[in-house]
Amino acid sequence: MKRGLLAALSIARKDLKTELRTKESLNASASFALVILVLFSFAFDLDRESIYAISGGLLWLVYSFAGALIVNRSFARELPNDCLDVLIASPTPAWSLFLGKAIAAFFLLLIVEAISLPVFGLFYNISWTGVFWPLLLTISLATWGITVVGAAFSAVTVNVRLRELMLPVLLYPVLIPLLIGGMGMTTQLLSGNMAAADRNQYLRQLIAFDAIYTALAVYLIEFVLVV
Amino acid sequence: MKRGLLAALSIARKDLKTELRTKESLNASASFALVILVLFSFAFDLDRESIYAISGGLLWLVYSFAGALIVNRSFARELPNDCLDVLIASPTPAWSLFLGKAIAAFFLLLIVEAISLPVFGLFYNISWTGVFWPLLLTISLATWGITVVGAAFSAVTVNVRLRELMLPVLLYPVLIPLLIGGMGMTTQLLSGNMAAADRNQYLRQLIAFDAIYTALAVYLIEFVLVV
Amino acid sequence: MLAVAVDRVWKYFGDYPALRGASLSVEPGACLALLGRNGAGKTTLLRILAGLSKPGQGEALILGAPSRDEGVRKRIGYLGHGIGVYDDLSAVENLRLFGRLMEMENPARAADSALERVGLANVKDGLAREFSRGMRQRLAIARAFLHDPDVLFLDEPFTSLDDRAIAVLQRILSEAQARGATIVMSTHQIREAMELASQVALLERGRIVHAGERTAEMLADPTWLYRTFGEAQ
Amino acid sequence: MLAVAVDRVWKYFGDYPALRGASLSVEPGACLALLGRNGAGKTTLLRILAGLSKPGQGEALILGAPSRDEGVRKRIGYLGHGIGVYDDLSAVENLRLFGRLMEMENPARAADSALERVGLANVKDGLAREFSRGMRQRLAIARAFLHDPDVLFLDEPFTSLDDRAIAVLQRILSEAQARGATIVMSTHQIREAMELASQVALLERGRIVHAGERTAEMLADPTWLYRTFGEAQ
Amino acid sequence: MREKAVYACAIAGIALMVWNLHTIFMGLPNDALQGFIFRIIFIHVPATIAAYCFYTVALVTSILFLARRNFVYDSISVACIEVATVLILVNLVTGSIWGRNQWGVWWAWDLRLTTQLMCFLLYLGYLLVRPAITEPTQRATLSAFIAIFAYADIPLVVMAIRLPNVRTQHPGPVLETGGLAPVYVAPFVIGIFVMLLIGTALILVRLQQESEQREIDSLRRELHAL
Ligand code: HEM
Ligand SMILES: Nc1ncnc2c1ncn2[C@@H]1O[C@H](COP(=O)(O)OP(=O)(O)OP(=O)(O)O)[C@@H](O)[C@H]1O
Ligand SMILES: Nc1ncnc2c1ncn2[C@@H]1O[C@H](COP(=O)(O)OP(=O)(O)OP(=O)(O)O)[C@@H](O)[C@H]1O
Ligand SMILES: [Mg+2]
Ligand SMILES: [Mg+2]
Repeated sequence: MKRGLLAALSIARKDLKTELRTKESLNASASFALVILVLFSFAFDLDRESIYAISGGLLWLVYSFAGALIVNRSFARELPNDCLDVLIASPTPAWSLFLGKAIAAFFLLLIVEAISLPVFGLFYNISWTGVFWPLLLTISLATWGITVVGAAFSAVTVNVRLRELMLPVLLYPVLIPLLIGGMGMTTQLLSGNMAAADRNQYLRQLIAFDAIYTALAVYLIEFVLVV
Repeated sequence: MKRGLLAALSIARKDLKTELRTKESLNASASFALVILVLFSFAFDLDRESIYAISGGLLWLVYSFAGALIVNRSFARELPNDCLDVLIASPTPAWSLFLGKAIAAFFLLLIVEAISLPVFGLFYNISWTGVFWPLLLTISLATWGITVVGAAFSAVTVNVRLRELMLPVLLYPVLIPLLIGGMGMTTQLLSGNMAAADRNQYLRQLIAFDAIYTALAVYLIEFVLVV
Repeated sequence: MLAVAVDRVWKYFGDYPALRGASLSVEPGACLALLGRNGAGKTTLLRILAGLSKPGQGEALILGAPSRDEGVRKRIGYLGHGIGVYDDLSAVENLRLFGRLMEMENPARAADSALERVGLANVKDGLAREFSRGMRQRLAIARAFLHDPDVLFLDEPFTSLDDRAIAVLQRILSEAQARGATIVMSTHQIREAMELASQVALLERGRIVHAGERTAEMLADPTWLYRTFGEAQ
Repeated sequence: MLAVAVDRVWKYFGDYPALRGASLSVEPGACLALLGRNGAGKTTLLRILAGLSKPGQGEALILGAPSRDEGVRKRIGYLGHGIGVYDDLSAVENLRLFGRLMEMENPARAADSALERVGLANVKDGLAREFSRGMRQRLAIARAFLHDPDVLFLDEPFTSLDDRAIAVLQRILSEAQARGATIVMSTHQIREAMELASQVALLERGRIVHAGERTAEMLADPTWLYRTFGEAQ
Repeated sequence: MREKAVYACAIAGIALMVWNLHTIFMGLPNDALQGFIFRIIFIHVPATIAAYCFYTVALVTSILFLARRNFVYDSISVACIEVATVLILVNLVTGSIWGRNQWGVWWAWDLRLTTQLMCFLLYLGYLLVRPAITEPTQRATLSAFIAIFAYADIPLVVMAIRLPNVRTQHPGPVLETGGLAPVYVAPFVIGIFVMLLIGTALILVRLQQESEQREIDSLRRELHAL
């Protein structure tokens, strides 16, 4: 168990290091997020009221698109040079390999989110600094959900033809309950009318989602990686 | 010239044939379009009035996402087995190769659009049958723009690492003028308040965009494919 | 007129010169084995000759014309590492498509006779995806030789093939030689290459350091060439 | 205890049996050359032995334990077609990472000495991306041999290598043999393989049709084995 | 044996359906509030209930496949999911028609409707991914994984009208609260049986097809290997 967690950290560190060294997928998905924000602002030019009403939705759409790009790379990063084979052949158990990948994707997506949140605030003239801490909690929980499900599907689709098409088709429907929670909570936080009971209800939803899918993925991943 | 056009048709036919045989990317991008339609509806839970106001924006966002997936495959389809090398080494000029790819992508995207338009109408309760012909014209013009620029960037990024990430980042900013035109015209058509002068203005924009980028791409493609 | 004339060709990848003034000439009807260590520039040179890449400086002429010339490209055949056929088309559809792209008179007939030649006539409607590795390789050979090219560029054609596949390829190559076609092939399997080659060239760090007839020493001792003209171990 | 014991292993790809009851046993310290035509199942068998794939029926034991056993996996080395190192890490970072994943005592020291062995010590901080093909291949060898594995699985290790790279690999392989390691390698380059091998096995359509000592005939005539035990041409 | 089962299910299902439709259209009174259109419920709900039953079977066989690696389980999973997805489509279409009649729109974005649509799209994704994986063992394994992940949506659809803090446009639970008048109960339950029987017949046909397909594939591969 402990060895598995250590190996997971090694792998997460490796992923983060290579990613921060080349900054390729980070730049790409951050600029993708920005481009989408701009596109949205063209597509929907709305008044202030409506903007607040859809702010959570907008934010999580952008985050889930950026997230799909990041998790798409998660296992795909191991394909050149057949590194995935080497990882699977090593004594590292499959679940810790998976966990390492999910952790790395989580931090990468957090970085992208941290970049695009202020831009979002500026662009749509939405102030979020007042609810920073609860927002951070929401974002972290929902981001972990996106990345853990995403990394799992990334492992599933890594050898599939049309990976870049198949991943979103599978991923988004599974994420819908999570996104509903994240969007609802964020909208209420940003519009400043959040009851404590509602908040707890949303948080419970997010945590339940994260827990269920993390457990499922960790348990099933060995079957997927070695067939 | 004529030989080039014939070769372009051969290539377009080949692309369409393989695509319609496996239906993979067609199915995937159609269901991707549906998934996004659903995502949007969550994110922007709006009343009837506002829906009409953003209908064009919504439609073209979905179409441009689906389009990015389709053009992404355009040249990437040639990568397995190094077929691209064979095409480039053949006497077919690069521009006709490119044109063939663009034509195939155009029809594929049209098919996806034809599938998702009625669904869009049903789900968002928007009636479009009354303006079918002008809508078809708008869609065709804007779709050609998306696919011609998309196929060009697909050729540029085909050998680049992170192709699936780079393409949207490059593509959307270039498409913004086109999308603004398409979105504006569609919104006005669907909300039923389109002046003839406005319409002509929009059409001119779209046609100009298409003409400029088609000419540019056809002219420059040889330099991109053979370096 | 020379079949292939490479005149002081340089090719940079970024700052790195993969070819540094390579010069080479091949007479029509010759079969040249292009040898060289990993990274010497064999693939780079063959890609330039096949028109897949442009030289930075210098000139590469095939049958007297630049390799991107359309008239010349009809007369070139190229077989790289990939098999160059579509998995989702059947064998005969693949060949017909390439026949049309090669602007042949009668693509359908050419496709049938090419499949006959490599022994795939009985599975001509099977999708390439479902073929076994050996069959795919044969289809690739049929594709490269479809239009009876006058000049052939082959990049490590014998790699990973078993004895039977090698036999098919050798037969088709000697048929092409008998027709008077010129062949340039890179390889690390010196023995197989030497049996076919009439000429030998050694590429070393982007330069041709030796070119000439294949001699008896080379047949007898595959490392002789490296030891005599190449850098020290 | 046998180093490798394959007992009637079947592997289906769908309903197609790539391995049909292959049985094989390799004594510790032996070097086995696994021969067979394209599609015979060599890669499939090696992947099962390396724990990258599971047999459908039958059992594959490495050092007496199933190949997905964690204890065993520490003692296995695998070199497939890919080099298995990260392009964006430096040579030494790559090896340290694999050292940690292999749960070695001192990954840093092991990495340095492995780089020493393959002659990359002076470029140990260079990114793998910037290495030439030969250097990358050496790094791959260093990676596969990093933890001094007791059992080695090599899939066509000599393919596309030049004479020098082959020499490095042969040296490292004979060092491993001297340590008492067991080696199983697949190959089409029968001559190179025969020089190292002490045992030979011929795989034909998923079955081992011959296994035994390497004899003098085989060294003299590479096709002898196919002709004697294999199917007709 | 299997053929007999197909015929038995199909004939029983169709006979039961004809008889049930006869009662529904001829024997039942119109609903007090909704009138004639109310009869859609006898297709709308049974289709979904049958679909969920088949999805549950697919969940079980997917887990069994991962545990046992027997391709029969994979075939059952696909067959069930294909048929169930069609049944979900039936639910969506009938619901839309009903909605058009009752709410004036084809679609409303409430939690029940959306989760049901997602359920459809999820399993559609399952069916789309399968042909993209060429290697059958891998295909079966990955499909099983996806089927397990997808199933998590179903409790959500069921809960969608029962959660305390969610308001839906879709009617709330009527069955367990006794909202269904007693005359309607019998045709409703029979409707469920009809769907299950016809669905089972279709699944058995699909299974037959699957196993024949696998046989053909292997024969063709053998041929090519020669
Ligand atoms: C496209 C729109 C609709 C969809 C996707 C939909 C979906 C569903 C689903 C998934 C169920 C659950 C079946 C079960 O739990 O076994 C259900 C049940 C039901 N639906 Fe709909 N429905 C739609 C429209 C409507 C409309 C317009 C009405 C009536 C005005 C309606 C009335 C009912 C009733 C009465 C039930 C039984 C509820 C229960 O007791 O569980 N539905 N529907
Ligand atoms: N696309 C590229 N980008 C950057 N460098 C390249 C590229 N292609 C080749 N090179 C470099 O150019 C040099 C020559 O490569 P080339 O592939 O031609 O060698 P080769 O003789 O075919 O070697 P091998 O026997 O290994 O196939 C190598 O050092 C290689 O790293
Ligand atoms: N992932 C796969 N999916 C489907 N079939 C496969 C797969 N891998 C291998 N096969 C089939 O299994 C058989 C054995 O393949 P394998 O790669 O083991 O052969 P090999 O002996 O390594 O051949 P080669 O000498 O060409 O490398 C072949 O018929 C091949 O088509
Ligand atoms: Mg090369
Ligand atoms: Mg192999």
